[in-house]
Amino acid sequence: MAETTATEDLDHEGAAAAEFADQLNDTPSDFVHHEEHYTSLGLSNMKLAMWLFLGSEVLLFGALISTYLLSKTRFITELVAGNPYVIEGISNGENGALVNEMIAEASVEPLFDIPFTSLSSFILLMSSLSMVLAHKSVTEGNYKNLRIWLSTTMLLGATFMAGQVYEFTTFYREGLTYDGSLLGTAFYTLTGFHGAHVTGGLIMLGSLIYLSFKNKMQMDRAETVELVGLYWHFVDIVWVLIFTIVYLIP
Amino acid sequence: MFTWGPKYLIGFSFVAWGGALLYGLITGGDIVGVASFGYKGGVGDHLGYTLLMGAFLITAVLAGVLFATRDGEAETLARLAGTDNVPQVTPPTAPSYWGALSAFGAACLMLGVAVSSVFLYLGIAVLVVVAIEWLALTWSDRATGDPATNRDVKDRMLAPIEIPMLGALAVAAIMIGISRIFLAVSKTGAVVAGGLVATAIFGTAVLLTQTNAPRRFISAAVAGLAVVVLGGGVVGAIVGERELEHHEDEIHSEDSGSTEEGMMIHE
Amino acid sequence: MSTTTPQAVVDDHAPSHADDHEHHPTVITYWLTFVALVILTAVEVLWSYLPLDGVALVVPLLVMMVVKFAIVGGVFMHLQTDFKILNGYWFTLAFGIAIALAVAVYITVYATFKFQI
Amino acid sequence: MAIIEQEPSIAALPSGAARTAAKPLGAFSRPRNPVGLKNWLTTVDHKKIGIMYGTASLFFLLWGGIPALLLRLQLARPNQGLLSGAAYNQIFTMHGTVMIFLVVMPMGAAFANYLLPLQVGARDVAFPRINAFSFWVFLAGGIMLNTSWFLGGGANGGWFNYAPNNGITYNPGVGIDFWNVGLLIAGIGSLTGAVNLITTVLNMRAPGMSWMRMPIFTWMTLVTQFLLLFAIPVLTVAQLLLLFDRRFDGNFFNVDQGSDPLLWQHLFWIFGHPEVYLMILPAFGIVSEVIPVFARKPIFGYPFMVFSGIAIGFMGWGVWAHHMFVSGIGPLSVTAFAVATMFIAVPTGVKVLNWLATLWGGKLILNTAMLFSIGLVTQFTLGGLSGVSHAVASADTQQTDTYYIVAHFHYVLFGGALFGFYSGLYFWFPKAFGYKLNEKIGKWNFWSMVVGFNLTFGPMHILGLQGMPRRMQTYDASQGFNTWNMVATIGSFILGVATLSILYNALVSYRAWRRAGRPDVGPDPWDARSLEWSIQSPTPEHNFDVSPTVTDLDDFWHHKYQEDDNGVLRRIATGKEVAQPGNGEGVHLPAPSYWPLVLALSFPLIGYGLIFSLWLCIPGVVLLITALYGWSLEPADDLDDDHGHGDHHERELVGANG
Repeated sequence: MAETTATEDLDHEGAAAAEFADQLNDTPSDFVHHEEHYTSLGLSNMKLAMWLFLGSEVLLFGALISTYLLSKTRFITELVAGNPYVIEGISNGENGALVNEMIAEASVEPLFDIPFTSLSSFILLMSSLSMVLAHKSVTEGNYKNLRIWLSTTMLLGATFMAGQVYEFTTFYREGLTYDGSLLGTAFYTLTGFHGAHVTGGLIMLGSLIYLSFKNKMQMDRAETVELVGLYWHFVDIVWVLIFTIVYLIP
Repeated sequence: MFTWGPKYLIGFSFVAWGGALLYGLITGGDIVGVASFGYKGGVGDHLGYTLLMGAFLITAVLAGVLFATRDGEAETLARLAGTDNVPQVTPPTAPSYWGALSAFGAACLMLGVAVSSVFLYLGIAVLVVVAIEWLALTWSDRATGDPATNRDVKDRMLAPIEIPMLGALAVAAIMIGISRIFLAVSKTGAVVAGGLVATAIFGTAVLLTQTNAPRRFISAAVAGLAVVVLGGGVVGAIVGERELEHHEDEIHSEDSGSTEEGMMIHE
Repeated sequence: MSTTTPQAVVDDHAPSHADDHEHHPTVITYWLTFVALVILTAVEVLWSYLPLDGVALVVPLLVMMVVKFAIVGGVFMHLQTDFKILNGYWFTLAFGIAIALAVAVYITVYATFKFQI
Repeated sequence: MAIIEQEPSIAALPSGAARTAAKPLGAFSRPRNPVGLKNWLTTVDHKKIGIMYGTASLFFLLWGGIPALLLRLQLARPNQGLLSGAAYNQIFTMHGTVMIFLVVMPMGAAFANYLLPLQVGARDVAFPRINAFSFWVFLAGGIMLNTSWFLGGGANGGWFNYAPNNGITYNPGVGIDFWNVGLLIAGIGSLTGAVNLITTVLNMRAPGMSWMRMPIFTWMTLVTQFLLLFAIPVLTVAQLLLLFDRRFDGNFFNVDQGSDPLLWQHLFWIFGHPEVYLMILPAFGIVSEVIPVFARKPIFGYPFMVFSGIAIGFMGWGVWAHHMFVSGIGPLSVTAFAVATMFIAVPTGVKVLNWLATLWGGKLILNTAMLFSIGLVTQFTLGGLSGVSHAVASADTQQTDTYYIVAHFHYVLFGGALFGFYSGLYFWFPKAFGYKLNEKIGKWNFWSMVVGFNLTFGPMHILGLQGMPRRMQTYDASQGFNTWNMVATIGSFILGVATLSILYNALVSYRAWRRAGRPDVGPDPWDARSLEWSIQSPTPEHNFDVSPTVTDLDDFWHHKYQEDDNGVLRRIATGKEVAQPGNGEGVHLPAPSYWPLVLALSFPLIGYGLIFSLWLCIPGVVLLITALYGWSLEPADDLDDDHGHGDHHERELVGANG
């Protein structure tokens, strides 16, 4: 580990060389803002910016979720309205049950595997817990635990994504294609967007793990961990919404 | 006499030459043809033969050039410079896996040409990675006289590419591995498997943070998890997906469109 | 790297704002929060299996969803504790405005589609 | 931590190769060019970025103005065949798109970038590299959007490209894709810019600069950036849905699959209406800075100005459906949105009244900047009035898709936003470049613009009420549109020449200044009020020698004027006397960087990939990821730079325990 050499050798002859090496190694930037600057609000610029970014993400996911809901409604309305079978049923006066059955069959709900998706939700919640514990560890200077919890978060996140891959595969095999119906398009776009965000978070986590193994993610950079954590919890929050709105509410 | 550059290249050229001969023979060439570069007789599959023979020629020529110019020979350099002392040769500063990996890549490439294109692409990818990494390593080894600095120089250049690629590879491996397991087992089995995986990950983490486990133990735990996930994935992929379409067809025939899963939810 | 104002140089070793990490919840709080979230999710799932329809089904689910949302935001994302530090309410404000806007705007869109005729 | 000052000693390196170690990294060190092209490409200085935004925006003004003149030529006389219908559609679409996204928005960003840090007393924006990235990605998106002219034709569905007309069925060409992807990319720039500027205003204010001491321009820009922050994602979603529809066979706007294309209109206008305000609010801010200076009075009703701006920001989110009154959204929705739209006229009216009250009884100095500001107040009010007439849904039903609408939005966007920006250009030009623009040409510029503008767009009110539809390639002589169309065309050419004359003015003024031996215009040429005038012109690279401590609204002005014992306001100092000398030493400025440019370049690559071949996306994504990581792992400074203070070396102490 280059960094350990650099810091331990300070009293040896190679002090200046180590210092130089360390300078090369040094990676402060806006990405890892660890200076305590004077700011008007007394808050860190990075954290404020992260919250603003998350605010804008709220509007993004809001639009996607409402698009999904609208598409679902439209899909069912269209399906019922354009179906001679249903119209016949209505004219025969036995519409209620039949129409409901039609909707239930054509909708996306029959595909849902609620036990499995619940498990996915638990996994994502677990990863949120380990993320927050990682942040706790780094503020306490416990770098061993930091690595463990970061890795755990990443592994759990990847497991969640594996669940997503599994779910998409089964849905696709069972006939819900992306281009086949409005519902398919809306469903895959919404969950796919969430998945893309999780993947982005995973790569950030991977970088944190790498940096922490290089001893570059330390107490003074706790905020970087916190920022990635904020993003990660936000992705979790979005899943909380999607899970209830898309999966549980018919 | 032989420094390690020509040594490697000569070895490579022999393997490539042998591979080309073998490949040409397997794919239907005759002995005279493959030995005479197709001067007389067939060489089998042209593309693969040309690739391998090209690799042989290039590496052979390079080896020749390096040997002729006595590249990297300290004594020769000293003689040329007219000094009495042989300058100190910097030994490699860290173990390098790139040689082994490049051999692996070359093997994959040959296997790929002969057997399946998956291996071909894998081989190309490995060789590209090796080429970049090895080049950077060799370059950085000469950047300054200080090994630690050199390592940092290399890290700084390659870390922007290495970190995301490694991360993406790790995530992809886990994602593909675990999802293969899910797809291979039954519907309930997927829930159980997922629960087990998550519990294993989280439980291991809790245990590791609670006990003062030595580093070796942690490494072993992580390696164990990795083996389980990847091994499970490979097994899952071999077993194949459980039959998903089957249910649908079955239901379709008896009841207009409702799936078994739908019924399961309502039960 | 942002700019260093002269004040900042002076204050470099005496940060001008409270060290917000000190106020963050304890590990036990995090675990309890997690347990609460798990229980809520479990109740949600069970509720969705109950033979209910309409408001009785949807409203409790939505309420639980909002509660989960608030818990994750408040505890895991430190909004609850950050709110108390100097000007920390800005985080909540930035996020809150966004949520309010999103909810208002998209519900209006939905309503516009509903009352089309 | 002083160890940083130690030179790496030669003995320290085992090989004794200390000198070769000094710059071993080639492209991976941070660039250090004080002047020249490379400096402009790698700069992170908010002032340079602001100037580049302005230049790009003026270029696009030219670029978007040519189509406008072509349109007017085509419509000058009935039954002309100058442009085919297909070309006409592309030209008006691209005119609108370029003017809105690549002229007015970046012009606002130009002023915001240049002025915000100066007005709040900061050294730079909160994230200088992100700032540079915002500009480059905007430019990349803008250029990519316009390459559609050479790669298969521009978009042709109007600047809003309604569904399902924008779908692959009705629009199989690549024009819409370019529009879509180009704006998605430019949107990334707007979003990052918004995060950056909001953080700057919230967090980087000089000591004492409390909320109610911030200049109005800062306030308006803050509101604008919040609008951007929340509106851009909505457009992003709409465009992504369209992208998925067009490129990956999605069904979001596919009527065959039961979807409702009205969704596009909703999403587009949820973005589009805040967009309207985020185009005009920076101009409002500029005018609110210019008028007090040249009326020699403080702004009337400062808090009302601030709160009406905030009110506009919020209410702008509740009126989007007034763009959709005839789309069949139903009477209830129409009523609700009509009422909301009438209400939003109130805060705007408050602003107009405040400007008038500021002018009232002032010792007016009618120079070019002031004239343009007064121009905004009058022209925008006219546009606002026609806007109120749209709020009346029944009237709007008649006006929709006629030239009346065209007249309205040109009055608010050209007569409003662009007049405001011109005012700002004349006003802040000496601050940025160290010399004033020629007043005489300036006045010509103004009056010819007013005449040309009203000749062009005034008649459109009449044409619209006569029933001439928008977006029609031509009309028949018997329809009675002949006279006013000819007038409008003549006006448009006057307007075109007038608009460009600012460039001529800059050239003439620069030559005169150079010939006179580059005289110093002084820090405060207008006897102005806000902080940016308390530093030398042109602005020194480090902005402020020391961060100013602010005690008042218009703090700088209060250093120049104070009440004497009798309560009479007297000048106690000139601007030059109280201004900072501009000799800041040991100021640590952020080093330039290659990565913003590299990162920005990866986006068009991905964009072209999405349009033509997904294979192109692979190098694009690789470049993107490399740039992102190169960015975050980049050292804070160049190694040879004078660090001044060991501001990032506390880490070593901590690192030793880890």
